[in-house]
This record gives sequence, structure tokens and C-alpha cells, in this order.
Amino acid sequence: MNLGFPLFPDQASTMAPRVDALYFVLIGVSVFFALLISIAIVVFAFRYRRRADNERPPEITGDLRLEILWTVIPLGFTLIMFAWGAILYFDTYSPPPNALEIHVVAKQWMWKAQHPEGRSEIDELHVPLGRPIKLLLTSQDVIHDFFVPAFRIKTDVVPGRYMTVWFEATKAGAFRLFCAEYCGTLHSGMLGRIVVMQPRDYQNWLGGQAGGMTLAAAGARLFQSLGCVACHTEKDSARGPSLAGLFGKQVRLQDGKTNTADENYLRESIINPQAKIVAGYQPIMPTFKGLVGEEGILQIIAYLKSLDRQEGGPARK
Amino acid sequence: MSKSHPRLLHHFDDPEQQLEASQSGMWLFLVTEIMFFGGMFIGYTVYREAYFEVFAHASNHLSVWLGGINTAVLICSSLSMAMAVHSAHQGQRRKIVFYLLLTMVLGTAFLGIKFTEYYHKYGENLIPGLDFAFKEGNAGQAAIFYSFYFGMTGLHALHMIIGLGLLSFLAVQAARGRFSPLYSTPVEMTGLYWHFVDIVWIFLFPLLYLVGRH
Amino acid sequence: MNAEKMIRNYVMVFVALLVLTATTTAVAFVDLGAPWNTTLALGIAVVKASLVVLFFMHALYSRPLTWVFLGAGILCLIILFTFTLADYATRDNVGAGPLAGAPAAGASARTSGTTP
Amino acid sequence: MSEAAMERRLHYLNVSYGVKSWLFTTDHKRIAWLYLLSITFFFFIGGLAATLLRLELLTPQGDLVQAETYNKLFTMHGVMMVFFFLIPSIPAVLGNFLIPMMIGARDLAFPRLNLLSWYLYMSGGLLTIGAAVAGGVDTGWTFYTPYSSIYSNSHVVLTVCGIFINGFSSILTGLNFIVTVHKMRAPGMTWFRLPLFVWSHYATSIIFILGTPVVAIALALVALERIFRLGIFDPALGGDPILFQHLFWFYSHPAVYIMILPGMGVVSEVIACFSRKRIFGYSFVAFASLGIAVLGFLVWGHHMFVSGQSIYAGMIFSLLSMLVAIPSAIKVFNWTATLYKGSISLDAPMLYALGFIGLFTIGGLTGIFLATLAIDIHVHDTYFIVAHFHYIMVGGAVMAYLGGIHFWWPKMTGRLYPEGWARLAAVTIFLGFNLTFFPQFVLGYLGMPRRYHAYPPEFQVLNVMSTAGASILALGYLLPLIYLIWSLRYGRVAGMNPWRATGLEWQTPSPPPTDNFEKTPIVTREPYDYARAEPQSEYAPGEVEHV
Repeated sequence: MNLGFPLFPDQASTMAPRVDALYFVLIGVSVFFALLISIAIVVFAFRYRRRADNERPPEITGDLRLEILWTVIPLGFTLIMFAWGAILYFDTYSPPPNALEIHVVAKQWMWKAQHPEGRSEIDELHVPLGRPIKLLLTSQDVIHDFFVPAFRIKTDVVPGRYMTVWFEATKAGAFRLFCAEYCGTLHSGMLGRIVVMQPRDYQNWLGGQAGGMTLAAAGARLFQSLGCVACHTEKDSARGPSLAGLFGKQVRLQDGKTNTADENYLRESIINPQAKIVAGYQPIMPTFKGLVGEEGILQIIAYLKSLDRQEGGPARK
Repeated sequence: MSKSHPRLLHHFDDPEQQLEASQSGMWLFLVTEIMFFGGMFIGYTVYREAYFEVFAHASNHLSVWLGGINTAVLICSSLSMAMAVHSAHQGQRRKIVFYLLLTMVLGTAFLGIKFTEYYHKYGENLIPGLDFAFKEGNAGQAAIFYSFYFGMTGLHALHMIIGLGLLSFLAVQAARGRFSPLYSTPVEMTGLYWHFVDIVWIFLFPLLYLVGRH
Repeated sequence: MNAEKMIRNYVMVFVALLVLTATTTAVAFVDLGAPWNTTLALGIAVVKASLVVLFFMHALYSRPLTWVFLGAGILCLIILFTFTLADYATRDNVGAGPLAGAPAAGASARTSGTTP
Repeated sequence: MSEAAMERRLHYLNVSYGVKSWLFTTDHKRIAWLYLLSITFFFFIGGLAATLLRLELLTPQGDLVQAETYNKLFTMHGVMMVFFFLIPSIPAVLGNFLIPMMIGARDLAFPRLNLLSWYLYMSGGLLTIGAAVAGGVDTGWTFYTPYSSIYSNSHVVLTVCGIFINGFSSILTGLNFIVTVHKMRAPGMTWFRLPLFVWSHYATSIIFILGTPVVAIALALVALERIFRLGIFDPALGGDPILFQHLFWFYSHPAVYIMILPGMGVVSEVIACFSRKRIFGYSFVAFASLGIAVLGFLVWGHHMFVSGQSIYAGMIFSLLSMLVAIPSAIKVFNWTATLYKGSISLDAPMLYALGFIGLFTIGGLTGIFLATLAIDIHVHDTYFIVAHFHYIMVGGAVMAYLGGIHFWWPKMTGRLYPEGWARLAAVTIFLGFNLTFFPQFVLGYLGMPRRYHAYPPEFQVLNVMSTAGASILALGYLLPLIYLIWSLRYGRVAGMNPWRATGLEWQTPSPPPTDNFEKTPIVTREPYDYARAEPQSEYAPGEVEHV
């Protein structure tokens, strides 16, 4: 029946039906317990209403069997809900390896998305249907929150680090994007649209922006202009460690610890090189904080990732 | 213990109940202080774990000598406080006053050393927010170390000042012979408070001063 | 417990505290490998603190209620520490060492006078 | 007992007059009155802010107030209600008044500290109101950094100082209660003869003592960071905003148990009295209170499932959050079982108590939705959460507070409130409440975020329903204010035990003498033994039957 206003959100991602199934089971069990309690109250209140002033109700002090019953049953029910919820939670925050990676930067009261092919858009995100999309989010000022009700996904966007969440759209169309963490005056104005398109239309849309450089190309240009190439020359005598094929590998640090070279590590090494110094190299790299913005760092990281995919990359010792 | 005890308050039945109530009340108050300092300690521990190298460099700017002497001064003041409480139980008026004054002198000495340290840090531009300059590494993280250093030792110094206030009040009372074996609760309570402040410093000293000294 | 014995206890505890302070300071200058220095320093601090609590604060011969209150406080502190550090230890990329995910943004011009 | 007799007999109200007798009193009953008046004042300020919020949300566009003002309004609503009404209401008013009487003592352990805690409460409250008048604060009652510490340009430091000072007021109240229950029980009053009201306040005081200092430090660090531009929570300098959330929620989740546990204590007393039956499973309900207080400290991470906290920590917190729901379920089942084969009379306090059980059950069950990780991803920071905690706070704590005020009003004032009006008010509040907050569950799952002053048009109908409900609720709250004040002058004179309840507080005249009892009662019987005891409703003053 159409009331003229929705009572339930769209199910537009692979995760939505799974979350809704858990939601309905929880509603069912909760309605059962709520009815059990309210009916019991109404029935007891009516049946045992006070008829005479000097009534002496029987002295019932308690019953161990009942106490155990209404401890074990709620415990069983809640543990099942915990396990089911934990499984879905783990899936939501573990993107599949073949996901299309899109970088999102949140800034006080707007969203900026950057596609690997170089196209960037504001308060809008065009994505292909039926393909897992991994979002890499960071914020330039306060904590924001990327929330798409139709996909049942939400993650805070914390300044100073990367957050990841993924979804796979199953319905074409436009879906609302909200900022769900209070971020200041126009928090309620920080809206956006996720436009899900057929893969063909998505490719055309991507190509639409004439002369747009891919993210990696823009990163390569920055890699030159900022002078990174001066130290990271991939030669043995280079003052900086080799970066080709670095992404995703284990890096041995000076203090003996090892660290995965993921986005956070690369971002940290650009912003604060002193934090983790690669074994066998001097801590001479200056910080690039303030010299390159969040978008620039994302481009450089995309460039470093592209080095990884180049089979013919310069030989590495 | 006679029922009509001079200091028995109307809502207590007998002096034991009153004394036990004060003691439990004081211990509970010290538990809130444990959690109060605990909040700062967990913040410091998290960042010390995250930025150990920078924290080590920043901590090496603190002088271990002054810190060590301060710890010794506080331990002496704890001893003299314990003696003050002991002589209050015995009701020896002159001894109570002597030990209270000794504790106050040691407490003031501690604060004196503390503020000279603060002055040194001011000289070396190591006070965050006041043209903070730190060379050996990430200045932002060093600013966090010094924020916690000034925050925790400042809070501790504030507790010392409150303690000195209490002690001076007690010294006056003791001089007037208010305390006797029957009634020495205020001295005992201030003693518990003072020992607690000493314990906080016992944890502050290694965590702040002895970071990565090798 | 007569007076002389009490005072003797105080003085012994006092000496022990001074000795422990000296040792913890001395040991700090010896490199015992990453975790051991901190653990040892904390261990000595805990010993010193318990000496003060047991003898100076008379916890040793006071009612069990005092132990309940003190125990509750310490237990609550332990809960605060373990769960917070559990989050930091297992955050973000698994297996990349503690606090890998903690933000490490560099110095910023906002701290007035900072030279990047 | 005629009105004149009551006037002539000396009791705690007519023992002395004048402003000094009130502002410098150390009598726990008078301090309870000071708290009652100041709490009502802060409740209606928070309520005013709520009314403006609901009016603004009538229309999708933000047209009643600007965004800036709306943010300050919801922050004011949150701060006033949480810190200045919900946390102190039942403990400071009913707890202060009743705990000494229920355990047969003449006063709390530290009467002067009790007065100091009221002064701290008032100075914190007036400072916060001063901050609001000076321009207000727009960070939300949670003060998340780095917005609160760097980007907000409102009066954060002033408000934080107000809350900081107010924190010490609850610490002192908690300290007072714990020492009193341990040290000042009347002879024969063993732990398992204590009324459940005292048990729940003991559990609440544990949280006061262990939790409040940590939020005091968290807020102090935010204030320090704002004043001296430090980097403790500023990511640009290497600080971690999530650390603030840990420190904040370490207290603020146990704080929601501070708000509900006293309410549970009131409900246990009222249910037993108006069904004239012993509480079903007394020791289970008593230990459930302690269980809630202890487990309450292990679950704070469920506020941070999507905040960047590690997935594994999230799973630990989710599992523990499921465990903390069990003691509450035990209590609800035991209350319902108490009604079985009782002699139930639906007076106003009983209506509030039964309303409490119904609404608290819905609030508790939706809490399990939020503890379930996958559902919390979708509903975190949406109106589903707003509905959940209003069902617990307004449906639970406020209903129990009103029930308690009505139940002990004859003891506090010696007068009976008008029963008809009271039942009408209880039903109005129950209906208005459900119409206000049930639509918000639907809005929440639809995805309407919290703290939005403008929202997509498809959410409007549900918001209009919610605002309609809010107006009924507001009317419902005004009724008790009117007829309770009216009853002070014109209410029928209540005897010593109008409800024929079994607590010690009903074995002394009302309003009680300053020292509560002519001579300290000796307790010989179990609590709530309505079956055997035939408590006299009328005692000649001065003669106390050994209970």
C-alpha cells in the first residue's frame, strides 16, 4: 500500500538484504518479548485487581527455575544476534580484492570524490552497477561520516588517517548520501548523491571529461614536481628506498619492526617521514605537510600503486 | 569510648562509627582520584606507545637529577606525615606540630624544584602553545608529550598546594591542642591524602622522566 | 602494635622507598631491550606504591572494606587500560604492529612558532 | 490526623523558617527539596529547547531557526537534560530524602558534603546557563573533538567548566550514599533486608565514584586544548580524536545506567506496594542492579562501532553489550512476576511504574539492535538511536521519577495529591510519549541522521507525527507541576502511611521530624512482607511499632 511516504529504505546493495534479514529477525523476537510482557501486565492488572481492601496475596518470594529460564533464553538469543551481526560487520569492512577503488575526501560541508581514471566530482559519486566499489576516505578538518542508507553502509571519516568501506550496488538509480557525524554549522547541508549506472554508461561518463589525466598520471607529475625523484631514483646508490612494487609489501624498519606498506603507511611517510624510517636509510626526508594537499597525496599513492602493476618496472635488487 | 564524646556528631551513634565513616569516605575519595589521574595516564600511555622515539627525545630534555631529588623529597615528606599521624594518635601536641611543619617544608621544597624545572622548560622554549620549538623530531608529537608532562605534573602540583593548605590549617589546630588520642581524624585523613599524592608522583617519575634513557 | 615497632616499620619502609627510587633511576640507563625497561620501571613503581599503601596508609591493619574500595578502583583502572589499549593494538591493518593505524600527521604551522 | 495537628507537630519543614534555614541546612530532607526545585528549573529549560527543536522539524526546510541556532538548541537540550536533570534527578531528590529514612538513620554520613554537592550542582548549572546566554555551545552534548577543541567558535570552555564542576556534585553524592549504606544502617537492617531502592542507589553510586572523574579529565583536556592550542586530540599535530571518544564514553555509557538504575529502584518499591506482594526474586533483582553497574563499565565501545575503532575491539564490545542486557531483562521479568496473584490497585504511582516496565522493555530490546554490529552500522547516529535512548530516558527514568515523586509526595509534604488528575497526567504522558518517539524508530531505519535541522521531504510526515506527540507530552508534564503545587496548600492531609507500605520511611510521621525517628527502629522482618505485616496507617506520634 502506498502511503505517499516511505516506511522502509531501498535495498540497493548486496549487503542490504542481509542486514535487513537480521533486522527483521530481531524485530520479530523483540515484538514477541514486548507483547509477552505487556499482555502479562494487562492480564495480571485486570485479573488480580484489588477487590477488597484487606486482601492478603499469597507470599511468593521467587522461583529459581524461572530465574534461570529468563536468564538463559535472553542470553542465547543475544549471543546468536551477536554472532550474526559480527559476521556481517566483518564483511562490510573487508573489501574484496578486485574492488574498484575510489578516493573520497570530506571537507567541511562537502564531499569530493576522485576516480582512478582521473575524473573527480563534488557531492556526487557515479559508480557502475554490479561491481564491488572500495572507498578510501579521509577528512581535511573534522570527523565526518559517509552514510548511504540504501546501501546500509556507514563509516566515520576521521582526519589524519584513511578509512575503508565497500559496497556493491544492485540497483541502478540515484541514492541519498548523508553526513552522519555532527561536523558543524551546515552538517545537515552536507548531502550528496550516489548515481549507480549500467557499466556501459559508466564508461561513457568516465570518458566524457576530455583530456582528464588519470590519477596515476597526475601522481607521476607531482612525483617529479615535488622532487621525490631526486632521492627515490631506484638505483642502488639512491638516498631514498626504492618505491617500485612497494605497495602492499612488508617493509623492515630501523627499529626492527615490520610494517605493511598500505595507504596509511605511504600517507604517513609523505606527511611525517621521521615516524617510520626504512632500515638502512638515513632520516633525511623532509615533511611535505602543507606542500601537497589530501588530493595530491591520493594522486601520489595512486602513482606508487601503478608502479606496482608495471611488469617491466625498473629492476629492483 | 564514652557516648558523650566531645566531637560526636548528632547523626552518628558512637565515635567508632564516625571514625570508620570518615575513613571509608576518604578511601572512596582517593578511588575517585585514582580514576581522575587514570584518565590522564591512559592518554599518556597511548601516545607514548604510538610515538616512542619522539617521546624518548622529549623526555631526555627533563633532568633526571631534579626529578630524582623531588621523588626523594616527597618520600621524606611521606615519612614525616606518617610520623605526624602517629604522634596525633599518641596526642603529643608539640610533635604533631613539628612533623606537620616538616611535611610542609618538604612539600614547599618539592614545589620549588618543580617550578624551577618549569622555568628551565620555559627557557628552552618547550612549553606547547608558547612559541614551542623542538628540533629532534616531529614537533607536533613532542608538543603532545609536553602537554601531558605539564598537564600531569601541573595537576599533581595543584594537589600538593591543596595538601599544603590542609596541612597549614591542621598545624594551627594542632598548636591549639585540638587533637588527642580520642580525636585525631583530620590529621589521619590529611595523611591518607598526602600519601596518595606521593603515590601519584611515584608513578609519574618513571613514566615521564625515565623514557628511553639508554 | 606498640609505638616503637610502628616507627621502626616507618623508617624501614622509608629506606626501602629511597633504595627503590635509586634502583629504578639507575636501571633506566641500562638498555634491557624494548619492553623490559618500561615493565621494570612500572614494577618498581607498583612495589613502592604498595609499600606506601600498606604501611604509611595503614591499609595492612584496616578493615576489609578498605580493600574492597581500593580493589574496585584498581580493577576499574585496569578495565580502562586494557580495553582502550586493546583497540589501539588491533586497529586497522592487522599484523602491522601496535598503533599502526594511529594517525601520524606531521608538525603543522598551527603550533605557533613551530619550524616544520 | 487533622490539619491543625499536623501544623502543631514539629517536623523538618516547620522546625525553622527563613532563607538561611534553607541555604545553610545540612538536613538531607531539606537538601532534597533544594535539589527538587533546581532540577525542575533545569528540566523546563531543557524542555523549552526540545520544544523549539520539534517545532523546527515540522518542515523539511530549516525555516524556524538558522542552522547555527538549531545546533546550539540541541546541544543545550542534551547538556541540560543529561547532566543537570537525568543524572541527578532521582538520586539527589528521592535518594537524598529517603535513603537515611529507609535504613533507619538520622542523616547521611556527611551532611555538610551533601550541601556542598548542591552548591557545586548549582554553580555548574548557572555557569552552563551563563554560557548559553552568552552565545551557547554548538558541539552536541558529546563534545567530539577535533570540532569541539579546534573548529567550533562557541562557548565550549565555559560549558565544559560548568559540567566539570557539576561532576564533583555527583561524586560527592555517590560517596555519601556508599558510606551511609555501609556504616549507618539501623540495628537488624542486614544487607538483604535493605529495600531495593537502596540497592539500586548503591549500584548507582559505584558508577558515580568510578566513572565521573574520567569524563572530568576528558573535558578538561578539551578545554586545555582549546585554550593553549595543544595537540592532544588534534590529528594535524598527531593527536587521535578517537582517544577522546574512549575517555568520554568510558563514563558516558555507565552514566546512562546512573540514569536508569535509580528509576528501577523506584519501580521495585511501587510495584511491591501497589500489588501488596513481595518482590519476586528479591536477591536476583538486587544483584541485577550490581551486575548492571559492573558490566556497564565494559561496554562503552558500542558507541564507536563506526568511528574507526578496530573491528576486533568492536566485536569484544558488542559481545559484552549483549551481556549487560541480561540483568535488565531479569528485572523486567521479576517485576512482571510480582504482579502475579497480587492485589493490584492502579493508583498514579502504579500507572507510572507499569508504564515504565512497558517502555523500558521496548527501550532495552532496541538496545540489543544497537549492540548488534551489523544493525548499528546502518542506524548509528540516526533517529533510531534518538528513539532508543528517549525510550530509556523519558519512557524509563522520567516516568519512574514522576512515579517516585507521586509515591513519596505524602511523606515529603504530609499532603495527598489529587488522584484523578494524577492518573490523567500519567496516561497523557504515556500516550504523548509513544506518539512522539515511536515514529522516530521508523525514521531512523529510513536513514534520517541525528542533529539535522533540514531533512529530505520524504521524512516530513513522520516528523509531524513526532512533533504532535511532543506537544501532548509537554502538556502531560505541565499537569503534575500544577496539581502538585496546588496540593501543597489544598491537598488532603496524608497520615503516616497512606499507601500502607512496608518501608521504614512509612513508620514515621509525615512530614517526618528532623531526626526522622523518635528513636532508632530495630528491624526484625524481611522487606516487603505485605502478607504478614498489617502496618497501621495511623500511629499516635512518638510511638513506633517495632517493625
